[in-house]
Formats: sequence, structure tokens, C-alpha cells
Amino acid sequence: MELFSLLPLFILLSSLLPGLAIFMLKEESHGLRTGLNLFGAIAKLLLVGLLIWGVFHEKLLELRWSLGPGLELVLHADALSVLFVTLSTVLWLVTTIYAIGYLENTPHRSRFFGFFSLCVTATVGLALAGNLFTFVIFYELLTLATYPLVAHKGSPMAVRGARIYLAYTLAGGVLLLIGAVWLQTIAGPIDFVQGGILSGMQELDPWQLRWIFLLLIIGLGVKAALVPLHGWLPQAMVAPAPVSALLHAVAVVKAGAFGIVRVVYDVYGVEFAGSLGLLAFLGAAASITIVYGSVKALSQDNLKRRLAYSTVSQVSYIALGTAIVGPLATIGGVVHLVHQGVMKITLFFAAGNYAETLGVHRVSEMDGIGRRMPGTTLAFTIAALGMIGIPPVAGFVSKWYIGLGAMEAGAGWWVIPVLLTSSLLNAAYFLPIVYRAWFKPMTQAWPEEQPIQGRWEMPAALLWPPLVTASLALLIGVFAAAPYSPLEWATLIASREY
Amino acid sequence: MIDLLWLMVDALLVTLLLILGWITCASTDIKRGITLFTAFGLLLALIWARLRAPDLALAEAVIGAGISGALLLRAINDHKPLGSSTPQRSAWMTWSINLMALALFCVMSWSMWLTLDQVDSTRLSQLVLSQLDDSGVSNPVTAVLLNFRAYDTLLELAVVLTAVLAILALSPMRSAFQPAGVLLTGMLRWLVPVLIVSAGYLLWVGAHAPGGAFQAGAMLAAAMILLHQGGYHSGSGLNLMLLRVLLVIGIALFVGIGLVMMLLNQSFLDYSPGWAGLLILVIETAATVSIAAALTLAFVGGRPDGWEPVTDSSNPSNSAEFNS
Amino acid sequence: MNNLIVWVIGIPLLASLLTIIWPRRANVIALLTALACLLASILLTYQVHAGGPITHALGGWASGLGIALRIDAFSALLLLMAMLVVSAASFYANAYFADPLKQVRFWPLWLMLIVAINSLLLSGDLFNLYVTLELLGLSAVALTALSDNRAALQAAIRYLSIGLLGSLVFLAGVAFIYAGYGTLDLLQLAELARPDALTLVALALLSAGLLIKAALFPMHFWLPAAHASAPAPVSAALSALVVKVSVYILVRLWLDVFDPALSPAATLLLGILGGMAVIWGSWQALLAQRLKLMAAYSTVAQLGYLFLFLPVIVALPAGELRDNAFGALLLLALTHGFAKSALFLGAGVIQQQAGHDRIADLGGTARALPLTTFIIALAGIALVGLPPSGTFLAKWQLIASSIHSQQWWWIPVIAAGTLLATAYLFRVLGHAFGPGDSVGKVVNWGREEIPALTLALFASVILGLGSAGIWDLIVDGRIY
Amino acid sequence: MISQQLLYAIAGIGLFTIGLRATLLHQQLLPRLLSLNVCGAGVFLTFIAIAYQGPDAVADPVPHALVLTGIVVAVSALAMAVALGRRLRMLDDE
Amino acid sequence: MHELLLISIPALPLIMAMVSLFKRSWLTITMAPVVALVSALSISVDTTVAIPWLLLGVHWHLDATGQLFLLFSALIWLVAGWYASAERSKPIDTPLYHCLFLTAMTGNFLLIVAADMLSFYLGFAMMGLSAYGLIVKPSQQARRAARVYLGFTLVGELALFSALLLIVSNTGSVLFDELAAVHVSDLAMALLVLGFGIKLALPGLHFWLPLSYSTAPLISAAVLSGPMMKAGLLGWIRFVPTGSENLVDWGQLLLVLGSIGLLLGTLLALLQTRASAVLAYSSVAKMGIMSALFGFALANPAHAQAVIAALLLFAMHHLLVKSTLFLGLHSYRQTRARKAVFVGLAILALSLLGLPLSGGSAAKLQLAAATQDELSLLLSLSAVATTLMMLHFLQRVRQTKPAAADETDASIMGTRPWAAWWLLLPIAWWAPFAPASIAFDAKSLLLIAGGILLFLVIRRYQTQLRRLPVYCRPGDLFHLLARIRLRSPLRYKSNQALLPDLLLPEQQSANDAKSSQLSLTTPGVWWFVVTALLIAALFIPIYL
Amino acid sequence: MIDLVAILLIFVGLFFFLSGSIGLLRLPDLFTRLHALAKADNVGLACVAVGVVLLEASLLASLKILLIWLLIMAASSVSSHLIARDALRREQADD
Repeated sequence: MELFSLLPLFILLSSLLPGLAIFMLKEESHGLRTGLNLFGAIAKLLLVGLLIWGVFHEKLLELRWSLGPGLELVLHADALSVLFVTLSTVLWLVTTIYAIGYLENTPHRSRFFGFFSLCVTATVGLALAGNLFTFVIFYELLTLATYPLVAHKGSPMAVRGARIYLAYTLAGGVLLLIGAVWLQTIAGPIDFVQGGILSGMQELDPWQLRWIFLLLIIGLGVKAALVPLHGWLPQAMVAPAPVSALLHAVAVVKAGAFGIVRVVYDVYGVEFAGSLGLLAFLGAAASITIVYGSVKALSQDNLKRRLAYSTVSQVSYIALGTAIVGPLATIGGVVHLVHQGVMKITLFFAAGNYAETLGVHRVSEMDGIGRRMPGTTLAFTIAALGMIGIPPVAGFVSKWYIGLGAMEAGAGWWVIPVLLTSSLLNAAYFLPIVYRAWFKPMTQAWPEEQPIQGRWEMPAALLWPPLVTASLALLIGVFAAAPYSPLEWATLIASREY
Repeated sequence: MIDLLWLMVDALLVTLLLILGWITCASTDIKRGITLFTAFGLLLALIWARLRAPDLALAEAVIGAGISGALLLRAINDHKPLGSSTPQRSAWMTWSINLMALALFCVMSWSMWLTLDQVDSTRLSQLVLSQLDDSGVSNPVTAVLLNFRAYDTLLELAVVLTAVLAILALSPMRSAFQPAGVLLTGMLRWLVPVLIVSAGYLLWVGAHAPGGAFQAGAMLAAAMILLHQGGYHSGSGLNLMLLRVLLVIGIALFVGIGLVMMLLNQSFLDYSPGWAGLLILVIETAATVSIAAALTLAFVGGRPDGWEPVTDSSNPSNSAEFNS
Repeated sequence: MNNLIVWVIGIPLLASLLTIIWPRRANVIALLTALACLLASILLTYQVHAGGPITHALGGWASGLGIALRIDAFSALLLLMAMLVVSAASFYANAYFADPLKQVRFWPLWLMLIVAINSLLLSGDLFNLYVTLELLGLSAVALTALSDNRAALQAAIRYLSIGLLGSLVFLAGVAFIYAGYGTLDLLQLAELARPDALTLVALALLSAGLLIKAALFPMHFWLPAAHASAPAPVSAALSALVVKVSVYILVRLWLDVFDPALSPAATLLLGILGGMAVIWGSWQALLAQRLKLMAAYSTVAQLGYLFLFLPVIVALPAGELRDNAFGALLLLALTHGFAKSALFLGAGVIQQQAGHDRIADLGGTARALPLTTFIIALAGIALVGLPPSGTFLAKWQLIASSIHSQQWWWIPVIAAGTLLATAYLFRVLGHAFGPGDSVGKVVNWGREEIPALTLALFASVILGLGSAGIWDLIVDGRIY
Repeated sequence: MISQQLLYAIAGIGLFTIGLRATLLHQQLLPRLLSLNVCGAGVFLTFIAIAYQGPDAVADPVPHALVLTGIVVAVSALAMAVALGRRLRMLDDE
Repeated sequence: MHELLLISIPALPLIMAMVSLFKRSWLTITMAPVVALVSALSISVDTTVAIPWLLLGVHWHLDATGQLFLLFSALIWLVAGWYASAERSKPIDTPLYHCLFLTAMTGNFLLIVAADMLSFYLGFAMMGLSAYGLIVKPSQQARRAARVYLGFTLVGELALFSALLLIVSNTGSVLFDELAAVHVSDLAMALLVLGFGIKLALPGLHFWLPLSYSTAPLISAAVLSGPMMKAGLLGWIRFVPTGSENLVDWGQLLLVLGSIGLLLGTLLALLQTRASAVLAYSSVAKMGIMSALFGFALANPAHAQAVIAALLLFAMHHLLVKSTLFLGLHSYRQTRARKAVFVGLAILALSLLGLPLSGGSAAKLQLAAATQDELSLLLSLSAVATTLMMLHFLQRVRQTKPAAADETDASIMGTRPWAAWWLLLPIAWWAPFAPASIAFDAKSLLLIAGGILLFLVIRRYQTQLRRLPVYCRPGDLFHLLARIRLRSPLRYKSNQALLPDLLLPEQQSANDAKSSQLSLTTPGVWWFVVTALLIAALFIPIYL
Repeated sequence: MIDLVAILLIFVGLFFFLSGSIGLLRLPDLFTRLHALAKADNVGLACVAVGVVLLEASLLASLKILLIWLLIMAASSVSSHLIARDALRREQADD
């Protein structure tokens, strides 16, 4: 088989094999485990680089493996999947470094990093999935790999949170499965085809397609935390910081959003979905989630829970972007996939640092934290500004494109108010944190303060990741129009979709 | 006229059988039940004879009535109800089971009545009789048992062996009987040789007349049981290895011959033409011995001491570490 | 080796005899036999794949008179799965029964169980099925009674009495068939079958007997007690094979032999019972306090799934769609076999190390017995039907077939079953990951855990990825 | 008039249902075993009734062989059940 | 070369902001405005530079208005920067303040040089948000003022954002020059008015200004009132195509709003007790006039260009004077030589009044000429109002106590800011006009005299008005609204997940295996039922 | 003729069997019943055996029937002795 078509498999293996190897390691062998982790991450990064080059030059990157009649495992790299793969690979590298620092001298690390790599394998597999069947498989694998991570601490709260997480995601998974099977029975094996495979088939009964779309969206909506199905996200905040960083900013939540993008663009085709009146429903759900998530975030005092609700609302931008028919909105939705990932992961890193170094969990305890931990708070501020949509940082770009796309598609009259209210609400719950951190004097002593060793406010492995991702967010924002930037890539995707 | 008479006899037999069956099942006192059951077995043997199935009559008499009866009688004191009155089933439950049983009876007999006369009644008998001569034996039942459907018999022996293995695994031997009165020992001294001889006779006659391995085996077991009851406790003196071989010889020979035949001819248990009769006899003798050993062990109730390699402490303590 | 089909039955039978004569070396004999049978079943499956179904007329007699041993794709794959489970359980038992007393009692009965399973899978004659069912029942009861405590014995007695009743009802069915058709060979029956009153009553009796033995929903009361109280390798074999084999006969009778006589209403009834079994079994598993009891109830549930297939297969038109559904039924049976035996073996390890298997006190198991927890997790994935496992593909196909055959109502049952299965499985894992140290400091790789691991891997990974072979074996490898 | 064959067959079915009913009703092991044997006898009777070809003709040997096997199987099952009951009683006594 | 300079205008302060986080010195804070000043003077007009890869494709150019704005804003940023670097008191002398000072400067310069709407919006947002850091002081009251400012700025920004969306979606491109030809929709116009109106403190949107100016450090107030405020005006000039006809009614609206703003500003200014508050309200008034003038330009597009030009000059003049006044007030508080400073302040006030021979009067003349005397009433009224306010201011200044001892150590005050201020004075006096073009105008002299007279009359009555109602304190409307506590609508205590544990039941005591009694009856019944159903099901097709 | 005598003998045998059964039902306690059964049935059996021998021509068959009679005689006597002894021992144990 031509080497290039094996590339997706190599990318999958580059995190699967180290993961399995780490499982075997004994608890004490730190060096080997860290080495394996980093080797896996860097190897994957290089392979993804090759992948980008391949996709850019229209090389055929596909691998098929038959599991039974009509059940084919397909790994296929197209522009959309490359975007998501790059995002998860880069952020996995950063989060691994952060996790190594964060979990210093804690128990069960082999188990943690094993499942950590499995989770990323699942995410990458999900991104590279070539047909709906493979997508459903990796979607369920992701749930499996993330359950032990959420329950890692083993405290009753963690186990309860994990259980609720599992209940939601598996219920969603079952609905997705039923939808996928139903679709496959009436329309044959569903391959992801640019412009949507169903738009070609006219003889299908529209009402069945609507019901299937509803099932698929509910199934994916659980992970994408659309409103009624978002209950698990705040509960899953009991997980350790790197977990909530990678999973709830990049892997799990994005998997759902990515799924929605795939279903709308590559299964139904956006015009066909529009003609069926599905996008209005999706848009409404997304808008409600955006506003609801922000409003709920207002009232949360626990920092990570507030970030969780903000994730709930931010992820629905992607859904909103996909719900609007038009290249610009697509670009906005797809690019937000990357931007939100980068910004949210910085916020979670920062939250993790606050919890780890000063034992600060609640926003009310964050007075004057800027002085004590300037680096982390700077990163937090940049990311927070990005989330609100202030220009230099990446968040603005996607809001701008979604807005423009909405105007262009004539849906501006409800999309713009949603964007505005959500930006305002974002500001309402992010700026007080920034304002407390920088401008309020330190009122009472920190709950559990770790002494400062060495020159920096905390160990390097904990300090640098947020700074790196914050600067990444800033760079993506500032150099949005640069050749290999996510925005350019999103435009490439949009151009191929329409 | 004659068949009217026969019909009356049959009707009498059937009603007697049904009544006896009903009483046996419905009896609450276990002793009464078992005696009725033995009587039921004997009546059934009579009916087999009436229905032209002499082999079965023999087998029923020896195994159905004899051995089963003996086992049950021996087990009576093992199963004294623990004094707890069994929870009475609600009337509704009993009533519904009776009704359902009746309905099942009607459906089954209706369907049997519908088809029994249309179907040509010969079924497989013509086929068996036509192939009888090259089956090596003249008694059709033995031919079917040990040649045509020899595989069934093999598995049946396996079933017996499994039952015995379970009994051996469960508990040690029962305590032996005290030596019985002089009268019984006297009779035994006469009766046991007669039994052994007649068992041999039954085994031999099986080839061309009703008889065969199972009836002979059961007869032999009856002899052993009588000895056991007479106080000749064979537990201690018995050479264990011999007992093991006895248990195993029946199936071992059967399978051995079957495999050898398979290697010679093209399928399992396919006796080469001349040898069928002899081979069947060899198998039958081995089977008789195995069955006798098995049934005796069943009656005796468990493994003779020394059967298990380690201390035969039958107390469940050593299995403490290994509860359910 | 042309008539492997006989050696598969002959070898364990001879071995069982050998273990009686030579008790000290029983375990070596048994292990060798298990491996030999495994090898034989692999070769057999290959032969079936290459040359199609094999028939072996015992004693060389014509099929009506004598008994024929038959093997086709369906029975070959089940045989292969059985031998794999049996070999793994044998290696596991070798390490599990530390006390030589137990070893001596265990091996002969265990080999007899193997004989029963093999002969049942290969038998092509109705009365022979009765004898093998009886042999299976007795050896299963004997093995259950091996754990020698009050609960086990009561369960064994109850299992024996209901098993005997089932066999007798089956025998009555055989009698009716013989009355109606005059022959006992399944292949001949398949040709002669006609939907008249006697045949239907006979089929009803046969099925009623088998439903008891297969523990379908209302008649499942004996299974949880028996499987939970039996020793671990035995309950693994019971759940994975003994109950499964009775379902095999039922499916064989309903789909192959008496197919023309079938009515969709009857299969619908079985389907409904299957659905109730799925829901009730999963619910009880969720409430079960002990791990093995939970596993037993999950067997009841998983068998329910097998029965769900019947109405769907009957409703589908013959040809590609029906073969897909049949392939999925087979895949589900195989995967459940592996997964359930792995789960029971894992539970056995926990039972021995912790001295109990109460789910509430499983705290710290993940730390003390990491490999066993991994095994239970893998088995759980296969039981629930999550992606890497064969069950996922089977459920995918089941939903697809039920949509094809316009029987929508099975889908919510499957969904509810899957979710309940996740609930009771991850309840266990939740406790295992939780705090506590009731299992003490055990982190070694016991010899016992490796066979369980291979079984679990078979269930969730190998069958998940390599299951394409089953479907193309089904297409040409069927006798009927 | 109904033939002997049918009479005995229906008698057999009768015994079968009597045994079945009793097995399900009895609580204790021994009465249940009795009923099981009666039920078995019923089935065997049906079998032999089918084999009966009238007073003069030779009866069909196949059912005879089957019933013989059935009887031996029944007795081994009985022996095992009795042994189980005895072991349970021994455990209860301790 | 010119492109490089043009790029350096916004880039340099940004770099300096980063540097200032680590090393604070007067050099870092003043170098950027100096370069901007030099480039404003040296770069030839209409040099444009396009950087495709930065942000979403960036276009910068320096046109005439931009040059004018850049020149004077840079001047003020320079002097304010000097003051800030010399300042030793706590809130200003921190790296954070310097960094935010420079970021605000970056935003302002970017705003000026922006040729495309996105860079303009980026500049506007940076300037607005970083100004928050300049306002805030540890005191609770200052923090509240800063919060109010932030709220308003955010609303303003979002309004601008949506206006941008509307405009770009129908013009298709982001450049300003292509904007002129296109008709701006009413909704976009309303949003623009709201967005920049907040910056220009139109009445109703103004109460953040006095609140923050009166509590903020005076240097920040200087910068805020000067370049930042005028940015709002620049925004209007850039975004609103003055030539088109359909904006006439918008023009009238602005005219009315402007005049109301003037009256309101003046009235409240007179009621204030603190000097900075007076200055704040005078800015509100002045901004009122400017928006009125802009409205006038919109109202009659014929001679919009001339009016805009005059308005620009007037704005520049006001920018210079107001900032210098604030800086003067700051140094008045700091230095012992209060007399000299007071004189300086007085001179500046006179220039603002439009005393003949001063920049103010020249601006007024220009305006009168441009508006063909249609607004003469308004202009005269503004002259009188300014006089009143300035006099009141000077009176207030005389009464302000010197700041706390540690802030007034003159020695450290050093000569540099002192000298810078005095240098700035003449420039502020003459501002955008070349000295030659100043003509003598009797009419304005008369107005000033009237104003002084009126002031004296008011001063006599002012003693009775000692107890002022609460809403007269700076940020009047805010205090009214403060009573309404805004409860967050959805704050409910339980943050349980939507699906509590009902899904996963805990340990119910399921009875152990029910095998204790061996009964088969109940299961037997079930078995019978199933068999009966089976038979029935099998028989259905035959008899149906 | 021989058949007539045989049938007569068989009827006499049956009569003895009947009396034995009636004795079993009517007699009050164990010992008397034992007595009745053992005696009556043996005699009955003898008559029936002779009757059948008369019907049955072959020597071998008659010898077998004779052997049967002897065996039953021995068995019934020994078993009734055992039952009586056991009942006696149990009665002494009771009082």
C-alpha cells in the first residue's frame, strides 16, 4: 500500500503504542514514562506535519479495513480532519508537559498517562474517521478512555462525577448509534464526502432524514454540551486540571462539535440540510446554549465550574457557525474550533495552576493573585480577553466571521444579538476575575500556599504551558491571515465544501 | 372377541397404572411414596411385557423398580424434612398448575390422536429388521443398542459414569450395616451366586433374546447391594485400583474398539463384518461390569476411604478457603 | 486427519477415564486434552471453511437408522469458542484449585463437561441431543456442587430438578416427533417438516424443554444461584457454554430444521421474552450485591439479546440480509462467551484474593489487582457492546436488521439494555477505582490472570476487528 | 374402536402430565424425584406405545433401545440427586 | 522609509509596553510619542502600507486629519508620559500602569493610522480597555468608577462591532475610502452614534466621564480627556460619509443632542465642588458642542467639508488645552510654586474662552465662517458657558488644598515635567493656527465680558446652595441608578446536575439469591404460561 | 384337557392371591399381615406356576419357572422374617 495512505494509521499508533507501553510500566519508572510520553507527542507532531503537507497537495490518504458486511473501518484525512488533528496534537504535547508537572509525586500515574494517550488516540481517530461507522466507534472509545481520567482522583465526588459523565455520554452514544444504523440501512454505507453524501440521493424520505438528523444531533449534542444535555460538564470538573484542560477544552467537547460539523457538511451537505429545515433547529439550539451557558457561568463562584459553563456556551459557537448556510459562517465555525480550544486550554491551565500552587478554587479568593502569580494571570487575562472577543486575541476572528456569515446569509437579525449578548455576558463573568486578579489588593492569605522555589512563581512545567498556549492564541489572532494559520486552513475547508 | 378381551385387559392395566401413578405422586409421606413407586415400577414392567418389549420389562423391573427403589429407601433417613413445614403454596397457584397440566394433556393427546393412525406405523422397524443380519446379533434391541445407535449407548455410559463421579466427589461412604441375622446371611450365601450366574446368563442371552448389558449389570449390582446389606462391608478391603478400573473399563473398551474400528474402516464404531458379534459381546461384558460397579457405589453412597490422595477428611473445613 | 469430528469427542472422553485411573496427574492430562481439542477444533473450522459442512455417519449406517455427526459453520465456530474458553478455564482452574482434594474431584467431571459440549454441538440426531443434554446437565450440576457449601448445594439441587424436568419435556417432544415422522435425524426432519398439529406440539415441547435449560426470562430463576455459587472456572463454563449451547439447539431447531413450520407469532413471543430478559436481567444485575451474582444476571440479560434475533431473522427475506443477521447472532454468541468467561475468571481472582466478592467492598481493587480490573473492564466493554468489541458490531447489525424488517420496537429495548449494562458494569469499576484496601497488597501477575486476559482480549479486540471472517463463513458453510 | 397403541400413548401422556404437575408442586426433594420418575415413565410409555405394532407383528426395536437408555439415564440422575440431598443434609447438620 | 516610520507609529509603543513590564524609565515611556511626533511631521501625507498577513489583512495610511490628530495626540502623550515617569506616588509608579499607559497609546496611534475598519476597531478596543487600568486606584470608590467606565466602554465596543458587521456585510470591503460611496443603513448609523457617543459623552451616555475623571489620577485624566476622547470624533469622521443625503435627520438629532449636552455640562460643571469634576463637565459641554457641529455638518452636506475642517481645528485646540489644564492641575497640586501654575492655568482658560489673539478665538472664527453664521447663537452660548465654567474652575483651583506631603516634594518633581508644561503652554495657547492668522474680534470680547458678569452674579447666590442634592455629585445619573441592584437572574443555589442520581440507584438491599427455599411452583406456573403461549403462537397461522 | 386343568389350577392360585390381599387389608397389625401374605402368596404362586408349566410344553421353560418359584419362596420368607424382627425390636425400644 502506498506509504502515504498508511500515514493516518501511523498517527494513530504514535499515541496508542506509547499508551499501551505506559500501562505496563511500574509506578516508579518516571523517566521512562515521561520519555515515552514526550516521544509519542513529538512523533505525532512530525507525522501531522507530513499529513498537512499531504492534504495540502491533494494526496489520497485513505485506509480501509472491513469488519463485516457494510461495516468498514475507514481512516481518511481531508482538510477538516487535519485541522482538528493538528489542534489536538499540539495541545496534547503542551498538556502532557503540564500533566507531568502537575502530577508530580501523585499515585497511579502510569494508569493516568496510559488512559491519557488512549484518549488522544480516540480523538485523533475520530478526526481521521472516513465514514460514519468509524466515527461512531471512535466516539464511543473516547467515552471509554475519558471515564477513568475523570475518576482518576478516586474521591467519592470524582467517582460520582465520572458516573454522571458516563451516563450522559453513553446515552448520547446509544442514540448516535441508532441514528447511524438507521441512516446506513436506508442510504447504504455513509462515507464523508465533501458537499454531503445525502444531497446526491433524492429518493430518501425527508421525514426519516429529519428524525435521523435529530437522533444524530442529540447523540453528538451530549458531548458538544448543547443545553439540555450539558449536565455532565460542570460535574466532570472534579477531574484533575490537565484532564479538564485537554478533555473539556479540546478532546471530548470538540469531538461533539466536530461531529456536528461532519454531519452537517459531509453527511447531509449544508444546502440539503438547509432545504430540510434542519439548520434552523440546530441554530436555535446553539443560540440557546450560548446564552444559557453564559448566564449560568455568571452565578458560579467555583472557578473551574464557571469555565465549564463558559465552555458550554463557547462550543455552541461552532454549532452556530455550521447552522448558518454560507462560506463565511463555515469559516467562522470551523476556525472557532481551533481558537476556542487554544484559549480554553489556557484558562484551564491557569485554573489548575491556581489550585495547585495556592489552593485557590473560588473566584472570591482570587483577590490580588496577579501580583503573586503574574505569569499565569497574564496568560489567563489574554485568554479571557480572547474569549470575550477582544480583537488582538483569536476569539475575535471567529466571532467576526460568524457575524459576517450571518449577515451574508440574511440570518443576521437573530445571530448578531446572540453574539452581542454572549460577548457581553462573557465580559460580565471574565472581566471581574481579571479585575480581581490585577487591581484588587490581596485581602486574606492563600488557602494552601506552596513556597516559591527558584526564580519563577511555580515549577517550569506548570508555568510555561499556559504561557505557550496564551501566546499561541495571541499569535493565531494577530497573524490570522498568515499562510498556514488556522483561518487560512478554514478558508480552504470552506472553499472545498461549497 | 379376543381383541375385545385384550382391550378390557389393557383398559384395566392403564387405569391401574394411572391411579398408581397419581397416588405415588400425591403421597406426602415419603415411605408410602417410595413403596408405591416400587409397585408402580413393577406394574410398568408388566405393561412393557404387554407391549411386546421384553428387554424393557426386564430393565424396568431390575433398574426402575429394584435399584431406584433401593436407592430411595436408603435415602429416606437422609432426607427427613427438617421439621419445617414446607411453605404451603397458595390455592391459586396449585389450581392454576392443575388447570395448565390438564390443558397440556388435552392438547398433547388431541395432537397424538390426530396423527397416530394416518402415519405408516412401521417407521424404522422395517429398516432395522432388514439390516439385522449384518449387525452381528439377532436380538433387534441389542442390535440397535450396540450397533446401529451404539453412540447413544456410549454417551449413556458416560452419563452413568458422570453420576458416579459426582457421588464420589460429594461425600464419603455411608456407615456400613451391622451384620444381619443368621437367616439373611444364610440366604445370601445361596442367593448371591445364583444372582451372579443369572447375570452372566442375561448378558449372554442378550445377543439373541431379551437381555443385555444393562439388565445384567443391574442384576450384578443387586447382588453386591445384598452383600453390602448383609454386612459384608467391602469398603476397607477393596483394592482401590481395581475399583477405578472397573468403573472405567466399560467406556474405555467401547471407545477403544470404536476408534480402532474407525482406523480400520471409514467411520467410528463401524465393526468390520465378521467381528461384530464378538466385539459386541466384549463391549457388553465390560459395560455390565462398569454398570454394576457404578450402581453399587451409588447405593453405597460415596467414595470408599482412601479414594482421595490426601487425608479423606470429609469435613467441609478444608473447603473453607474455597467457598462459593 | 479426516474424521477429526470423532477425535474431538473421543479425546476428552478417554482423558476423563485416564484422570479417574491416574488422579495424581489429572491436571496435566486435562490441560493436554484441552489443547488437543482446541487444535482439533481449529483444524475442523478450517476444513469447514475450505470444504463446507462435514457429515460423519457413525457405524457406517444410513442416516435414518444410525446417528450422524454433523458440523457446519454455526457449530464449528461455537465449538472453536467453546474449546478456547475451556482451555483458558482449564489453565485457570489448574492455578485456582490449590487444594489437591478439589483437583481430583474437579478434572474428571470437567472433562465430562467438555465431552458433553462437543458431542452436543456435533450431534445431528434428536434423541442423541437428549442424551447429550442430560450428560451436560448432570456434569454441570456436579461441577456446581463442587464448591461444597450450603448455597451451592441448594442451587445444584434446584438446577438438577429443573434440568431433569426440562430434559423429560424435551424427550416428550422427541417422542412426538418420532410418532409423526418416524425418523430422528435432523437433516431428514428438515426435509419432511410440515406444519401439522403434531409437529407444532412437538416443537412446542422441544422448545419448552430447551427454554428451561437456556434460562430464558421466566424460567431463569435457577441460573443466578447456580452460576454465582459455582467455583469460578465452572461458572465461567456454565455461563459461556452450557446455557449458550441450549440456545444453539433452539436456534438450530427453529431456524434450520422446522423453518417452514414456523409462524412469525411464535418467534415474536420468543423475541418478547428475550426483550423482557434483557431488561429484567440487567435490572437485577444492577441491584446485585455480589460480583458473581451480577455476572450471572448479566448472562440472563445477554441471552435475551440472542432471542431478540429470532423474530428479526425470520421476518427478513432469505438471502444476504438474513445471512447478515445470522452472522450477527453468531458473533454476539461468540463474544458473549469470551467476555462472560473472562468476567467470571476475573471475579474468581478477586474472590480468592479478597475472600469475598461483595461489590460495595471492592475498594482499592484497581490498585491491588490492576490486571484483573483491566480484564473486568475489557470484558465489561464486550458485554455492554462498546466499540472495540464484537458485540458492538453485532448490535449494529441487529439494529440494522430490525429496521430492515420493520420491527422498530426492539430498538428501545436494545438501547435500554445497553444503558443498564453500562450502569451495572461501571458501578463495579467505580468501586474498584474507589478508595479502600479490602483486597490488600497484591500486585503480582498471578498465573491465573493470563488465561482470563486472553479471553477478554478475544472478546473485545480480536473479535471486534477480525469478525469479517464470520460473515463469509456463514454464506457457504451452512448445511440446512 | 381406538387402537391399543393410542390408548397406551394417551396413558403415557397422562402419566407425563401427572408427573409434571407433581414435580412442580412438591417442595421436598424426594417426592419431587418420585414425580420426575413417574413423568419419565409416562414419556417412555408414549414411546413404547408408538413402537407397538399390534399383537402379532414384531414391535419397532428403536424406541425400545431409546427407552432403555432413558431408564438408565433416569436412574443415574436419581442416584446423583439423592447424593446431593444427602450432602446438603450433612452440611445442615453441622 | 516612510512605510517603516508609519508601521513604527503603532508598533513602537506596543514594544515599549512589553519592555516597561520589566524596566521602567522615562526613556521607555517617552520614546514612542517622540517617534510618533517626528513621523507625524516628516511623513508625506497619504503614505499607505498594507500588511496582508497581520490580523485579517491590515491597511494603514496617514491622511490629513490623521496627521493632525497624530501630531497633537503624540504631543500630549509625550508630556503626560514625562509626568508619569517623574511621578513617584503608588498607583502610577507601577510597571502595570506604565504598560497599560503604553498599550492605550498604541491603541490611540493605531486608531489614527488605521485605513481599514478592523485595525480601527482593534485600536479602539485596546485603547478603551487599557484605559481602565489607568483610571483604577485602590480606593473602593475609584474601583467602582473604573467598573462603570469599563461597562460603558464594552457596550460602546460591542455597538461598534455590530455596526462594523453591518457596514462590511453590505460594502463587501473593510477599507474606509470605499465606504464613502455606499449608503449607510439607519441601524448601522444608530450603532455608530451609540458606540462613539459613549466616547464623546453624549447626554445620557455621559455619566461615566465625570465619575472616572474626578477619581482617576490627573495624568490619566489628561490623557483620557485629550487624545482618547477625540478618538470618538475621529471615528465619526471616518465611518460616517458626510457627503450622502440620507443622513440629514441624523444630523439634526446630533445637533439637538449636542446642544443639550452643552447646557447639561455647563449646569453641572457649575454645581461641582472639585476642580477635576468641573473640568470633566466642561469636557462634556465641549464635546456637546463638537457633536452638535458634526450634526450640523451632516445636516447640510453642501459645506460639510469646511465645517469638518473647522471642527477638527477646534477639537485639536480643545484637546491641547484640556490636557494641559489637567496636567496643570496635577502640577498645581504637586508644586509649592502654586502662584505660577495658577497663572498658567488662567492663561489656558482664557485661550479656551476664545479670548481674541488666542487659538480659541481663531477656532471660533473659523467655525463661524464655516457654518455661515447659522450656529452663531450656539457658538456665542458656548463662549459664555465656557467662560462661566473656566472662572468657576479657577475659583475651585484656588481653594484646592495641596495634596498630601509625600506627593509634593518639589525636588523630585524635577525640572523636566515642569519645563515641559511651560513649553506646552504657548503651543496650547496658539494650537493649530499659525500666529499670523489670529485676527482680532470684538464680538467675542463682548461675550466674554458678559460671561464674567454673569459669573459674579451667580457667585453671590452660590452660598445658599450649600447642601446640594446627591445627584449633583460627579456621575449624577449613576447614583440614581445605583439603587437598582442588578440581581443575576439565574443565580440559584443548587448547582446539581440536571440528572441527579435517579439514573443510577445506590445499593438497594436486593435479597440474596432467592434459592433459600427450593420451590419450583411459581417458576413452574410461569413455565406453563410460556408453553401455552408458545403452542398458541405456533397454532395461530394454521387456524387463522 | 390338560389346558382345562391348567386353567383350573391358575384360578385356584388367583384365589389364594386374592385371599392374601384381603388378609393384608383386613388384619389389624403387622405380624398377622406378614403371616397372611407370606403364606397365601407362596401357595398361590405355586398353583399358578404349575398351571403355567402345564400350558407351557418345553422342559427348559418349566425348569426356569420352578427356579422362579424357589427364589420367591426364599426371598419372601427371609424378608418377612427381617421385617418381623425389626418391628419386634422397635416395639421393645418403644415401651
